[in-house]
Amino acid sequence: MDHPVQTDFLRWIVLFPLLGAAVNGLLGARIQERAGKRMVAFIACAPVTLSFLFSLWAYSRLLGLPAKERFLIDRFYTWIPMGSFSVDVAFWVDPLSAIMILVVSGIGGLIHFYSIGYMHDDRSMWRYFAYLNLFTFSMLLLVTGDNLLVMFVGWEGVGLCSWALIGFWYTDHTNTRAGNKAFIVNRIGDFGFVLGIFLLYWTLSGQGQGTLAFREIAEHVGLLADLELWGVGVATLVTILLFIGATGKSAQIPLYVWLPDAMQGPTPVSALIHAATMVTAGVYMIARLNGLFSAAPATLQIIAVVGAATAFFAATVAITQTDIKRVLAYSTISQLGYMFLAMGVTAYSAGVFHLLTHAFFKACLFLGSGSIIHAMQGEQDMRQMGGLRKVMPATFRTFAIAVLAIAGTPFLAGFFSKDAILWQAWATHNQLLWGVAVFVAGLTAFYMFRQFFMVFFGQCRADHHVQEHLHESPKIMTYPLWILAAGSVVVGYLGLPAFLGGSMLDHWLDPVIHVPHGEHHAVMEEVGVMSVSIVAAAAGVVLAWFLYYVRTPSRDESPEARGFAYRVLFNKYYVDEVYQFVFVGGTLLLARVGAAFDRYIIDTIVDGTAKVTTILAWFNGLFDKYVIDMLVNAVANVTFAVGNNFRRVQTGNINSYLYVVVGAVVVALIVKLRYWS
Amino acid sequence: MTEHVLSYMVFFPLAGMLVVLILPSGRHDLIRWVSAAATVPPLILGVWLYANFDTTTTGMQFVERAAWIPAFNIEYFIGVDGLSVSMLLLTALLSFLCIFASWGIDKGVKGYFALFLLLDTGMTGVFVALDFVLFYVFWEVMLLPMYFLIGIWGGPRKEYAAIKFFLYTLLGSVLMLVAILALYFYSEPNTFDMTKLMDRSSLYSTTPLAMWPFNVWGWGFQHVVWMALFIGFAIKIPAFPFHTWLPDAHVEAPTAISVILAGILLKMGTYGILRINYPMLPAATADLAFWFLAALGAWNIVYGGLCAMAQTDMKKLVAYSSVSHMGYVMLGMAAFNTQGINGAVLQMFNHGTITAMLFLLVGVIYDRAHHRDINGFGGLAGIMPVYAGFTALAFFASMGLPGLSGFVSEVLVLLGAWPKYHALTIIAALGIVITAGYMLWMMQRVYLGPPNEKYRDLPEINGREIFTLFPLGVIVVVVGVYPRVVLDLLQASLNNINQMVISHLS
Amino acid sequence: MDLGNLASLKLFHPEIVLAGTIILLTILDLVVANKRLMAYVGLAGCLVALAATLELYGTEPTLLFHRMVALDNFALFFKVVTLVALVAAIWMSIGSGEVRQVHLGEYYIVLLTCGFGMFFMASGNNLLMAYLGLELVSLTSYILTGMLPHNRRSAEAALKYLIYGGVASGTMIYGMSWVFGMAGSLDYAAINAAMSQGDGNEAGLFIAFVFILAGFGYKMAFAPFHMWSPDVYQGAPTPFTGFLSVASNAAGLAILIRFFYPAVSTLGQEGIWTFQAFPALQWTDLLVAVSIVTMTWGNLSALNQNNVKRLLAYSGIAHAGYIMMGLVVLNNDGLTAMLFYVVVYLIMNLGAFLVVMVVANATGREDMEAYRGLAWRGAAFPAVCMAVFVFSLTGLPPLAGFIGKLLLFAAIIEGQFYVLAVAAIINTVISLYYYARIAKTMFLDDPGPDDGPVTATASAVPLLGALMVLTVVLGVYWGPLLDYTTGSLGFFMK
Amino acid sequence: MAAYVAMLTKVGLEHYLVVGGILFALGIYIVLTRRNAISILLGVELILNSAGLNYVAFSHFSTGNVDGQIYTVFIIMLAASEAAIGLAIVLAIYQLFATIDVEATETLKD
Repeated sequence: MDHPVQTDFLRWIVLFPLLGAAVNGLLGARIQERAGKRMVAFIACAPVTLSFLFSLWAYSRLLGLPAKERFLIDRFYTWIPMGSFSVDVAFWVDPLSAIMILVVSGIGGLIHFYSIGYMHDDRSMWRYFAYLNLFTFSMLLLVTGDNLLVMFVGWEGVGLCSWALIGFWYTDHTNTRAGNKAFIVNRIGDFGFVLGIFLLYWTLSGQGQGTLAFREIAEHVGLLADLELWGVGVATLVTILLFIGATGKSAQIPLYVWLPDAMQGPTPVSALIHAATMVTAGVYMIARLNGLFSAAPATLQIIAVVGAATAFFAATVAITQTDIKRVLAYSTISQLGYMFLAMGVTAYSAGVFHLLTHAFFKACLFLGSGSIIHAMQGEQDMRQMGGLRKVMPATFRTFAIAVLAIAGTPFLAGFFSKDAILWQAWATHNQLLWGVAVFVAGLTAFYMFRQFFMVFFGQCRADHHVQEHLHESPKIMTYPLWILAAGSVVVGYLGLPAFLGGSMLDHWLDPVIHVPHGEHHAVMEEVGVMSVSIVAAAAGVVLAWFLYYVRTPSRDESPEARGFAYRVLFNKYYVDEVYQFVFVGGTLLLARVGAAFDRYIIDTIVDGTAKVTTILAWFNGLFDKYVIDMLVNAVANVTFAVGNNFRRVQTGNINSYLYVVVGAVVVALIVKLRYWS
Repeated sequence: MTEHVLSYMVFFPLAGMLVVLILPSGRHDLIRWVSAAATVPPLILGVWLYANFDTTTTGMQFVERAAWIPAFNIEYFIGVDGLSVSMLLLTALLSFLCIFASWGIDKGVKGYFALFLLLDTGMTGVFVALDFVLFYVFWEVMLLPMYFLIGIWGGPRKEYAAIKFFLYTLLGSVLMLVAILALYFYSEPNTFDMTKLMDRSSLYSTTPLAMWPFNVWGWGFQHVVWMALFIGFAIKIPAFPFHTWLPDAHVEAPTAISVILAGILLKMGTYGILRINYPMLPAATADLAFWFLAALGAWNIVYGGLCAMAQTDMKKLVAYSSVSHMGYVMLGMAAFNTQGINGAVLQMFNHGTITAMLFLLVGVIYDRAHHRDINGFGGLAGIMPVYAGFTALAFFASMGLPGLSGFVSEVLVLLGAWPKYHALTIIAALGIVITAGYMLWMMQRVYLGPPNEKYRDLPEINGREIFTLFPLGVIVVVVGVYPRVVLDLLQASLNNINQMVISHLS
Repeated sequence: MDLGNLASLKLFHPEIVLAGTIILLTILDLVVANKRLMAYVGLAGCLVALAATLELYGTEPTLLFHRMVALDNFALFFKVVTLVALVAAIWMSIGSGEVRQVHLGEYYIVLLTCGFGMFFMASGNNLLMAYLGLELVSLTSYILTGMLPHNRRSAEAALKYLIYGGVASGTMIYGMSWVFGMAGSLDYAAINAAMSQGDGNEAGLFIAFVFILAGFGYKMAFAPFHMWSPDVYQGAPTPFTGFLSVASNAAGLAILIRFFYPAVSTLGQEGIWTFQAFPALQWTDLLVAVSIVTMTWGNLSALNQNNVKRLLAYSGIAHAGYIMMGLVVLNNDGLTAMLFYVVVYLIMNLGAFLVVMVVANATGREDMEAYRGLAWRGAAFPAVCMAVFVFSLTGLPPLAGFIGKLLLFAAIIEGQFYVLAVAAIINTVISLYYYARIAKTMFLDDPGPDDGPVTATASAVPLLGALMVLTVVLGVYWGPLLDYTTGSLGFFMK
Repeated sequence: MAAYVAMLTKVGLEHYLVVGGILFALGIYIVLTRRNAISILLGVELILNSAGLNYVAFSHFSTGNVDGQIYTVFIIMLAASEAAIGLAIVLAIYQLFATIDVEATETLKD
């Protein structure tokens, strides 16, 4: 790991999508009207495919190297050379980022293709694909950047693209509002993130090792030991700040609120950005800096707890939602919670593993729901659906596989990855968190099957007009579904538990991720733990079967009819309302106060001289007298007031003039004589 | 030619003004083109200057000296270092573009362009003057044209805005004059030569004056002079208590003048502090920086941002955003480390380009809709896509989005400020959230949402307007991606300035 | 050396020429019908006198007529100022509508006589001589002020001026009598000698000084002896007002400087003056107070004026206050600054009054409303000039007024009169209000419906242009003028 | 007693100065209080004469030369011319205002 292999093709992995974005963004409109949408689509899909191929190339290069030296770097140019602080635009690929680039460009590519079908009727397809490419670029930058600042560029870039894509149909303000919400909430996270970067940089440079490059941070992480700021360990402080950034990007408590609204965007976008890739950036970041985080046990505790809490919280909300995409959104939040739980219990590779599998089945689910919405002509309410399995066989099958996978059916991807996390939680003596996680596993199974049953079984509850037009989606959309479904099955075998031969993934990640080898556990213990989660999942499935298959849901059941708890859950614990009131309201209030201060405060200053001011207002017409900014006017008015009194002396009466003269002389004399005696 | 390049840059616009004055006032287009022609040479020379500038030395370059008033040792003494060159480029570019932004002026065309060119000379002069009297003269030369440009060609409350700007600035500059004279008589032999005064910086007494309140604050001669100069500059920046002239002036001024105001005049405040307060009064700078630069800067950032959020007039919003962004400059220069001070000046440059774009963009829509009420629009993105594209670029740059110029400078500033002022940096960092808040909110209300029927058929942004916006857009992107185009220019000079103060930091 | 009567005449050309012109005019007035001619003759006479004066400039200081009159660069400088002012005034009078009504013959004769009096104010080396010169100026001024026929304002102004002047000069001569009593003579050198020996009592001396100051002050129009000036400025014919505002100020300053510097102080090393009389007699404090009061009073009163002539009168008072600043520092820098300021003030103030005259000719009005949108009413050139003049009066670079202020500020800051400096700063800012108001009215306001077009008086334009160019040029390159004023500090003392 | 008698019999400088002072004060008083232009002019004359008296006195008692007398002559001459002009102006005033009360002539003021 000391001698990184210099290459110069990594930059292309990142730059191809940027190229696509540039072409479509600047000329897209023209291209679309000249050469048609196919051309636009091609310009968008080609670069992503190329990046994927280059990623494979990079991957193969890694394979060719001995495990300890699997590390490619491509220094592009020096971005900000500023004395001791010098940042390169450099890309690196190591086992961890290799996985990420494959996921991003791979699944990203699939979703690009899928979008061709999905966005076929949209007028501004070029804009859509420009954003999508730009996003892919930013995401790849995020995962391949070799230092925190470049990562931050990608970090912000994906935020921007998510803003643009959520508000893609900008003529509707609900979309734009959702976009702004996403952006601003992320900004709050970034606020922590940048401060984390600064603190980290200056602490290291205080130790003579100022740097932001991941490798060097990993090397010098020891320097942070027993350094303190404000009575807190610096390592803890840095990691907490960075974690704040992660909660923003990866939708964890308390900054998760933007993700459900983000479903306003086109469904493929939800699949790509809000399920498979962007939202996992926080997880990736922590995994990337695992050395640093391992040095801050306190933070890890927080992360674990936040993760578990989020998982539980989101899952509970998910069981009541009726919007097909919102269910998936909350499920995503919940799954992300799992990943953070994994990070918290230092099961980094397990977390990454879940990230990987989740990318597949969640993307599959979203695309499936997309295909359904497509068929339902934009209808997203599951209460309007039902019995779709006959009309949409391909979607049905792939969706089924994905549901099984996420529900944790043995020997599917979700099962292995989730179980790895659960096991680590147990093994690191976090039984309480483990309990929560197991319960959430049950909930997950429940709400996923609830959705599954509501959508595909029973009678179709949509109105006739919709029913007539029900149809399976075109191949361009179903093929990606199949690929992802396949992935949801096989990917799991990358990370088999120890007693089934051990995890290839752990092995693969070993050079970059320090997996804590806890004390050895008996096989039976592991099996036992595993079986508990299986039981939980099964329970969830059965419950869903009773509630939503046996007694089929009515077309228009209203949450209001249900009990208090149900309503609370349905309204997401009213968190949005609270935030809206406290934070948004608070800020706007502050803003108004500030502006008012600017405009009116001076009034109070002037009040003392208010009389004068009012008396003199009439000849103060020289300048606008009702102008709010009183400071200048106050000065002016007072001066004028005095001036006016001076005028009174000039009465025009010669005697009075002479009085002034003599008076002056006398005064002078008196003063002088006084000051002698 | 080359040894007088700076003089040419300064006086070419003046020559242009004289030409404009003798042109028949009826020939509007002729006048416009002549003025445009008068701003081209400075731009070319500026680029030439940039190309031939030696970024390795800290000394003044392209120096010109000539005796002016020997009796008082007043010289015609001009020269540039990295700091000035960056500002010169900005001035030359914006002046050139603003001529085209002023194309629509049709009242008193002759007077307008004559005054504009005079203003151009004044601005360029301030950035090259190395003799205090010369500096002051140029400084004041900007005042009158600005007064008339706002006052004659401005909006409904133009007179109020103009006189307010005038009074604020005059107050500042008279204080400055006294400070200059104080330095002059303190120096032995008396001189107005800035470089000599800098060399003497260690001699200015810091022992507290006997007079109240200075004896309480422990202010010496140096502190008092520093304060006098600072107020003069703070008014231009504009720093918190002195900022209220800015919104009015901006709202009333014609587009091009707003651009000049925000793009160049505001920079003169911070330029002056770096060029004069830092090297000449380092001890006082070291003592007063915390409250009057760092704390005030952070306050500017948050306060300006919040005020911007509450505005409903686009120009006012942008104006307050300037207050906020100039706060970064003050905070950065108070950090006294490479990152901070370079970030600060880079921020000056970036703010110059970005805000210029913003004002031009507001001007575009104002020319079409004849109002600037944020809530009075909606869905412009659908009606004027190209225009919306430029706007998005400018907004995101102003928000400090990575890859655009604003990001680099803000990160450098905050990074630089952190080791010296933790708390202030945290407060300042809030700025990134607030800025995103009001920018996005304005964007949503004006450009997104259902298209406003009233403006269904607004004409798309035209070629001339694109011509004024495009170069700035390019700069914003290039500096964001490859900031060294500016940073390399600055480092040597700024670190030199920085060193002078650092030795006095306690 | 001091010369006898006949010998003196050899060094007396300017006065001789001027006197000759006056006599010539008197004769012409009887014989010539075309009064225009008088103006040109007067003009020619002044120019010749000017030439003679400049030719004398630099001759070594001499006392003429048995120590009554001093011939030194200082005196010559003020003679030049006076003559320039005369020339300008005559030129203005030619174009002035008001002046046309008066009896031109007498007008020009008295005007020149007034200038003649100023010569002696500047060069009198003996309090009596100074007093006589002052009275000559006063008497002629009364006449010129009251000259407009059937004009209440003019007559009233004259009366006020007369009474005010009478009292002031009376007080002064009474004060002088005490000085005479203590020094035994009114000759400056004698006074100086007596003071240095310290005979006479302080209180008496102080009373005397205050009384004398009252006389000078009324000529220079500084507070509180300025009350006459607004009324007189407003009442008198504009060209004469312009002349009065600059020349009378200058002459008053000349007499003041002569009395307080060569007479009662002595020049030490590096142009530092020391006050000869008893140290306890700190009349600089008095002057500081007077200066501050004057500038503040003038500016504040000017703020709300609606009559531009009156406004300029008050601004004139304020400027008298500024000039006084140079007096308190007691050194040659201060003196130089004052002389410099006199010249600059002459140029810009005459210019301002010229514009006032132009507008008055066209509209017959002097109030602010008459200037509404002047620039857009065909009088762009006068408007621009006026803007230049008022901003120069404010003291903005790169205009001459700024340099004047710069030198004064420099002097007082060097002398560490910080209070005075602050006061001056505040006053500068205040003054911007009303100066800018004029500019605003001319450019920013749109002409009202009944505001007709204004055409500049033909004869005024060249003078206007010249003055404006001078204002700008002196603001950028003032070296030569500075040398000239520095050179004009040669006094004759013995 | 003797001194008192001496003071009464032998008139000295002080006496003149006191008289001059009184004259001056009277002049000022008149000037300040009278409304009638003519009387004000008379007050001015008094002031001038007080000064003249002082000169003569000083020149007789202290300086011992005739300068003082000469000055006084000048003063008298000036007083005369001032009076002449003054009266002319007062005449003009009377024609225009039909009064010479200075309070009636207050058109010039702010």
